[in-house]
Amino acid sequence: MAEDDFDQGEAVMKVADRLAAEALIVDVDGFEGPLDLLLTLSRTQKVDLRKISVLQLAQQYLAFVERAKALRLELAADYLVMAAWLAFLKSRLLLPPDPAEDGPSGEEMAAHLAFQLERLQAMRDCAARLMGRDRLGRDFFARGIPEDVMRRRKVHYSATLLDLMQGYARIRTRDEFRPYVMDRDAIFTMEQALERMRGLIGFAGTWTDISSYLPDGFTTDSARRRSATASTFAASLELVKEGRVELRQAETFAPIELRRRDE
Amino acid sequence: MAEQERMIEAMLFASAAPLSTRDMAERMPHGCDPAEALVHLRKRYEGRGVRVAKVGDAWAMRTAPDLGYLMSRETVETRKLSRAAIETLAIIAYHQPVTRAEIEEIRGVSVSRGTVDQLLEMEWIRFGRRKMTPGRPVTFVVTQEFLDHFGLESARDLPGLKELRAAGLLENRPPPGTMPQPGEGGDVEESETAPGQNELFED
Amino acid sequence: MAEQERMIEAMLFASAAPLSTRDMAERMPHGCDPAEALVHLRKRYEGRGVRVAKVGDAWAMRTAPDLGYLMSRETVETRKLSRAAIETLAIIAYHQPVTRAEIEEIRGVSVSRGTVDQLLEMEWIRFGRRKMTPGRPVTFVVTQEFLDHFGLESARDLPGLKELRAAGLLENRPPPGTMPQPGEGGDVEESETAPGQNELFED
Repeated sequence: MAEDDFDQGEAVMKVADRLAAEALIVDVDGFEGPLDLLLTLSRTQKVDLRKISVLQLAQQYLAFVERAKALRLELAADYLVMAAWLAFLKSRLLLPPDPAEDGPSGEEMAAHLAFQLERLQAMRDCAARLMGRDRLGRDFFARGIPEDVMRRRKVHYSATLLDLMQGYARIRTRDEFRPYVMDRDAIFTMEQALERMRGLIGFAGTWTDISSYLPDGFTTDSARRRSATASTFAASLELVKEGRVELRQAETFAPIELRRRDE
Repeated sequence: MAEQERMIEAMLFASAAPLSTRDMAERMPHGCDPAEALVHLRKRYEGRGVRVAKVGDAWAMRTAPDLGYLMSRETVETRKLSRAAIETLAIIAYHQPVTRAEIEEIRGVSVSRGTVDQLLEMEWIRFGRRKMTPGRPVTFVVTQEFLDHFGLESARDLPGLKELRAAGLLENRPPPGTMPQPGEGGDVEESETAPGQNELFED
Repeated sequence: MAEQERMIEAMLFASAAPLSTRDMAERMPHGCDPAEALVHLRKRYEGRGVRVAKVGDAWAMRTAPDLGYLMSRETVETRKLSRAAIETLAIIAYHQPVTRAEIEEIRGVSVSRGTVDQLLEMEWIRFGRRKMTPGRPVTFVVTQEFLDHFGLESARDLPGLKELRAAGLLENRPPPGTMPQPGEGGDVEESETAPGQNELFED
């Protein structure tokens, strides 16, 4: 591992970031997101992460992305988001600060990126140290014959938090699904409304309140009335669009009225 | 010899079955003498809370017989809580203080007296304040024992619906074919169910 | 005191899981002081093949790690953890209590729900107190099982914790301006679930 890094570092020193990018590209699926890729790229600088050149790193990353594009490799969107941000950071670092412009300076942004990389690296090191510790069941052991055998039978009921949450999820999801499966009778779809109205508008020679077009059985229950009102109104608009009827409303919240349009 | 004594001490402690001196010798580095180490180890544990006991022609560590009374509380049989009890408990935890009628409404089935009694006996739930509604029904709330058992600091730390989903606990999907199709009025349904659900999850 | 030392020796020996001083006191005759007896017992087992280990606020007998090679037959296969799971675990241990969003910020990628689920199932992490920030997100903390597994007395004894804190690497520094956040560009890991379905389950 260390040797690989060394070789990779050497190559970059000799040739260019572009080649390094090419070497990495082979492994593009092996990266756990843009920060991981940046961390790998940063190793080629061979300096303490606190002294890293973020500008150089940004250039390496952008070269990587360019190279991936040239090879027509599909990069996940978050890699491209990071590329855009790094391009922005690069311009901030290179150009003299514009006093009129708000927001953090390029140095602040670079410092935060360096902090993130250092923190991620620290967590990786910690994870490795943790997994390398003496572990129960591998390096040290618990009692092989625990003596908590049942002599006096006292029943103790147990449940884990997972059981509890799954139980709750079970009840909640049952409710969630009920509407999809069972409450369809409370729904009057726009297709149904349109079909119903097409049959009825022939008789609408005078202005008629569209609420009178609600189907039987959909006027008393509030959920059903709401659904039928919405679909009937939507269907009326559709009919206006088709040039078959006219709509009018005297004022806000007044009844909406409909009349057949004679060609 | 001190090192060999350590070895057999560790093996006898961790082994799931009694070990013969031959078993021990097989595991130990070549040239060790478990029989002799055993003599030392037995001596060391004389009069202690644990002793090295002979079981057939093998050896095992056992608690001293005079301390058996200390083990009596560990002789418990652990059983899984029934599904009804878990669901009832979950509803109390998430909706407390909650009346029996409310639990039944949420579960969609009646709650047996035994279930509530069991949870009360386990001291995971207790009676809360009476509700100021007709009949002044009693309510149920969860106890400190409940929080301790489930490793929670307060009932407010129970994960919500969104987090249950994120943890992969809401896997149920409606059976295929019952999913609303685009343009079939699916949007209407969704917006109608949403407020009611949120309500239940208000902190 | 010698008698009390025998008692806790027997209890700790008999139990595979760690026992708190409270657990022990409950089983001992009235007026006993397991905490003091523990000090003696711990000393007695220093350098032996078995030792008295502190696990969070509980105690357990465990074999000495240098003798692990004798116990190959007792070895339990732990489920192989993915790199993502190991890193997530380390972040929870060192930054606890930590929210999912904070884990994602540190790793720079979204955390798949399978990863958290796996760690919950292994009982190495649990839900902690909710954060007092908008949305009151749940947090994750490590468990006693975690400490037991990795032979830690407490989460404060995690290797390198002090150095990390001194270096400011455990601080939660808000990014200046608009840093790209994980998941912004469509997360790869979570994409197994059809987007249409997710939508339907949104609160």
